[in-house]
Amino acid sequence: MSRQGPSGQASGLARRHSPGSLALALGSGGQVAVLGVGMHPWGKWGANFAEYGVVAARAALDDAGVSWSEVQFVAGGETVRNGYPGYVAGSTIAQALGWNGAQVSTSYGACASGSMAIDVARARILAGLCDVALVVGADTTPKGFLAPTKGERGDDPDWLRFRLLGATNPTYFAFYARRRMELFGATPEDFALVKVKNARHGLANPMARYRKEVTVEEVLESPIVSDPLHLLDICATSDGAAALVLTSLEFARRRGIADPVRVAGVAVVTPSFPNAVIDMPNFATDSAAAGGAAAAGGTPGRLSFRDSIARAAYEQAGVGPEDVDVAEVYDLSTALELDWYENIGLCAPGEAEKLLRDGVTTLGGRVPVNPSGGLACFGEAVPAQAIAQVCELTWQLRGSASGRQVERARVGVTANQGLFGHGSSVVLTR
Amino acid sequence: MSRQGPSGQASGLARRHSPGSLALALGSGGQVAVLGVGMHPWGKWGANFAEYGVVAARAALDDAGVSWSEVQFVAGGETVRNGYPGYVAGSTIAQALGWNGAQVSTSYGACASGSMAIDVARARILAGLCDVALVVGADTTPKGFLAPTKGERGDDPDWLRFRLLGATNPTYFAFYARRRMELFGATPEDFALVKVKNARHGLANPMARYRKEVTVEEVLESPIVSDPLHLLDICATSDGAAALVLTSLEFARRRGIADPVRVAGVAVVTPSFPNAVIDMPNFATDSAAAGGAAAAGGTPGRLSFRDSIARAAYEQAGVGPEDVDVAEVYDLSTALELDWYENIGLCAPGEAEKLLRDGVTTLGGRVPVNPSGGLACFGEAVPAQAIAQVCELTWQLRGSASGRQVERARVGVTANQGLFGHGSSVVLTR
Amino acid sequence: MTTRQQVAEVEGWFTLDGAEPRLLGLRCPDCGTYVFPPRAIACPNPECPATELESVELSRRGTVWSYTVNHYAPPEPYVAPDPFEPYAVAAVELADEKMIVLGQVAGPLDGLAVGAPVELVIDTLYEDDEGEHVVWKWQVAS
Amino acid sequence: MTTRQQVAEVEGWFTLDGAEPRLLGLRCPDCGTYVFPPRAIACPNPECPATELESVELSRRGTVWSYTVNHYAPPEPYVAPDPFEPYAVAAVELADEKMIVLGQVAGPLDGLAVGAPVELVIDTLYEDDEGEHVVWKWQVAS
Ligand SMILES: [Zn+2]
Ligand SMILES: [Zn+2]
Repeated sequence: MSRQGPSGQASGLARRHSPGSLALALGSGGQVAVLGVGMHPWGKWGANFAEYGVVAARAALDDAGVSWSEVQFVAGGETVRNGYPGYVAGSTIAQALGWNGAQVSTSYGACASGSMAIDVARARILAGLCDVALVVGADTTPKGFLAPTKGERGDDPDWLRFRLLGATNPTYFAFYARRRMELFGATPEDFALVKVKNARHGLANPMARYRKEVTVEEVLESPIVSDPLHLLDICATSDGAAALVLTSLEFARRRGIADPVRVAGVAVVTPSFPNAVIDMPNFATDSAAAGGAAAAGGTPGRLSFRDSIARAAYEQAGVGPEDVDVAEVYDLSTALELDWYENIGLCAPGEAEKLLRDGVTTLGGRVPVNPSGGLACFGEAVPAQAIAQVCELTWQLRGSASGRQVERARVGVTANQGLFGHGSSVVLTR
Repeated sequence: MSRQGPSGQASGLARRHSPGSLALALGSGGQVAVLGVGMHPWGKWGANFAEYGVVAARAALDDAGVSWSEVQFVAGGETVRNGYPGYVAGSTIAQALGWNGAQVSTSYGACASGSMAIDVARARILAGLCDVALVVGADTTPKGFLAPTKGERGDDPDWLRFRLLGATNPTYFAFYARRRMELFGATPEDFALVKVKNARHGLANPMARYRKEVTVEEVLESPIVSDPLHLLDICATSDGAAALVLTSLEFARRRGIADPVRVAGVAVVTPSFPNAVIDMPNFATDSAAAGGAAAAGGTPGRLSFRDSIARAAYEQAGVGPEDVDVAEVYDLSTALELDWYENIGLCAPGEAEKLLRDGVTTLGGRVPVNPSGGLACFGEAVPAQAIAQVCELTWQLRGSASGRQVERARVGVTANQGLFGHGSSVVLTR
Repeated sequence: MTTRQQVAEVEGWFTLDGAEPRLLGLRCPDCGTYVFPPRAIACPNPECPATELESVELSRRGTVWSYTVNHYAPPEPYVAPDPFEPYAVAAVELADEKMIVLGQVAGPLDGLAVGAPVELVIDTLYEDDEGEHVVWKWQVAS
Repeated sequence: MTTRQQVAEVEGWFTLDGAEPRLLGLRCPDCGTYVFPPRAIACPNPECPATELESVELSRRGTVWSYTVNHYAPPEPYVAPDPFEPYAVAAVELADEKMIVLGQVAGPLDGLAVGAPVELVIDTLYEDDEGEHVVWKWQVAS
């Protein structure tokens, strides 16, 4: 029988309003193989981003046993802080590897850029438009706070929030941390404990920038940046790169890999109106005045933006939070990791601190979170980070995460959120 | 029968080295419907790019008879010259339309950004991941030459070409024009004739910025910018926006549209090494020294980068240049339009001037080129322009291009090329 | 001490009325949705087709949803005093508008807590040769 | 007229040898591919695994593939003389390297044509307090 393309029964099920049925309709046909992963170590190396990208891409190709000339599609995650070259990550890295005539894309979704590139590559493979895609993100980051580009730009909300409010990124992280303290009785010690856990996780990770144990006292004694968050509660920015070789399951089979790690769901979703939680770089939330019952700050029973992100990826994959063995979430701040426990469904709202204190999310616990060491050990390299999360989960699902292996991991989930309404989550299965 | 996804027979055919078989394998399954198109008129309006984007998006939704809440995927073409908001065109325009929870992407490929967004949306529909996608590109452009962003950026080839060579974009256009004069006997009058033709084509286009006849004499009397190109040989930059509603063929059928205009091929391709023609913003071509027979400046028999672009889209669509009824190509300069005639296969190398002089590419001729008026009448709005080309061809294939209709047009092709190795071409059929 | 020229650091976002300053927002006449800052291209409610929103003054009083005190000087374009002094930023819920609006916190921080009532004031952001650049801030209500 | 300090406007792209200046490129020892400017991360030949390229001097002579004369001052970061003077840019084929390399054209433009032989010179790009900023240019061979 010939391929049906988007017509016929399957596409009718792929409606946004019934995403749950998508996984059922697609079955393993909705999956692609992660045939290879590779990274350039995170750090402050002072080189051009393309150099890191080439190292990561070659490592992923080697890992996959795929040659560069077999790659039919290059999906780059874009960085925006380093002049033109960053803007065109896909073609710049393709050129550095040597023009091979591949189709190309470059995606930008702030911190979700890497997941967006994965999403674009996955769709191309699932559409039958290619068999082998290289996904790559690389960054060279400046020192200090992430700041908007120079110039007087009164039209740009990201410029204005610095100018009018001094609302740095940690300002927003601190709002969320303070809410946890107020609503759920979280303490600065709880936040510090996230750092302690992740620092320990990252000790054995050769790709991590920081590999050193940290104590609760050290976190609490570090300078306060945005109250209640200390310097050691907040992630640094780093240079780094990560790459994946994604292929069709059939291609993997032809290469003798019958049981690859699979991308089973990718959500790069926007909020639903009214988005009632304040997000970077906004001055205000949406107004819920039109909604009758809805209240500012979120309404019980209505999914918040952050709650909707992993949910969308789970539904594509046909799994639920109860199936998750390991997670990589965006610990831009320690407190934010606790929010994510709830947002990705590992526990009910207000129970994250207990999960952490009970060791559930520590290596050896029921569902380890950030076994890589997380942003706490890496520092953020924007277009690479969401791809790096997938690298880590691939190693975990292969059972090759030496020194930080989660036992019998079969289902992993990543989560992050980028400026301007970019939620992202990837579900991997084996 | 359940959907097979990327496995099975089809994906085996979708190899880069045998792209011709793709169309055969996918049949109409490789096509998506252009259900709606819309634009904001080109001009210098002084507003924010998102405003133009919203106008174009709403026009496309109206044209499709689709409501914004039905849109499951938003694909934005990104602009990079206007601060952060441009970077995130997809989510910025989604937010301006009102958050609806859609998945989102933003693509950057310089002048190919719009086609890249189309490619991303098409793949998502073909993969069965969504039924309805909104593609949108919008720009607010500065006056004068396109210039690199400010600052000392010795790492950035696009900065360095201005600093070290004064190699503006028209410098490169002039190289190509001079080659035509030298190799094929083209004259400044030939180049002017392209402008005359396109100016006449655009007279009836309500979306065009310039709607005024121009004579050969006026072109030749306009100041020389980059010899042999005059001011009127070179396109301006404009504000503008264009949008498409792309859907699965099945969705179109359910809406009672059995015979929509279809996207049958989208190529966003990189060069193959060695890329022997000098491209913006490079200082040099690839070296062909490793290739033995290959020579600098291109080798007879070997497809040049620009020749490979439409070819890749034709192969996906299962059509050839002989099937083309109408084309929209990137006339960044008048002379470049002549290059495109050959690159997209309308004639052999060196025959473009004759095609033009004989009226073949004029409305009423065998294969009109740029019936919209082209960049000559629009001026370039980078992330919108490749989408605008598809809007025009959709109107042409529907038979609704009032005042500039190509008779019985069934197959149309677009072509353009962006900085950094982004070729793009879209084939539309009906 | 002479009174210096007050310069609104952003145009059209707030009134300079000394006693009862107000944030200026937009309101959709069709569905009642509010917008701040007053810059919508169309009604942000995706179910609402309205494109013309009306200017409105927002509530002067709200309650703190969350807050922080920043102990490091932000990068440009923030104009930081030298020597730098910590400053507070609050996210404030407006009951009628059902939205949260950020602002720096003016005056003493005593009583600043989640749930605390605050009110709008106009206060100095920084000073230069042009005058006293002012912006809206929240102040703990007495 | 005193001789002013010559400053290479970019580091490591050319030699300052007065009589026989050279462009500095890279060459792949495995496949013979050349690279200019000398900034490759790896060999640009996709079939070649080499990552270490060797520094080489490129041919001083080539033939014009195409050229133009620019009649308007480019935007920054080009440093245009005031009053502005038209300048030529040529794309030049190097036979041994089988590649095209751009450069401004030094000296009189008589004889500048597609196919004309040119040779490399070092010439003034602009002057300022730092000295005479120089760059490689092509000059019509006599
Ligand atoms: Zn409304
Ligand atoms: Zn080599």
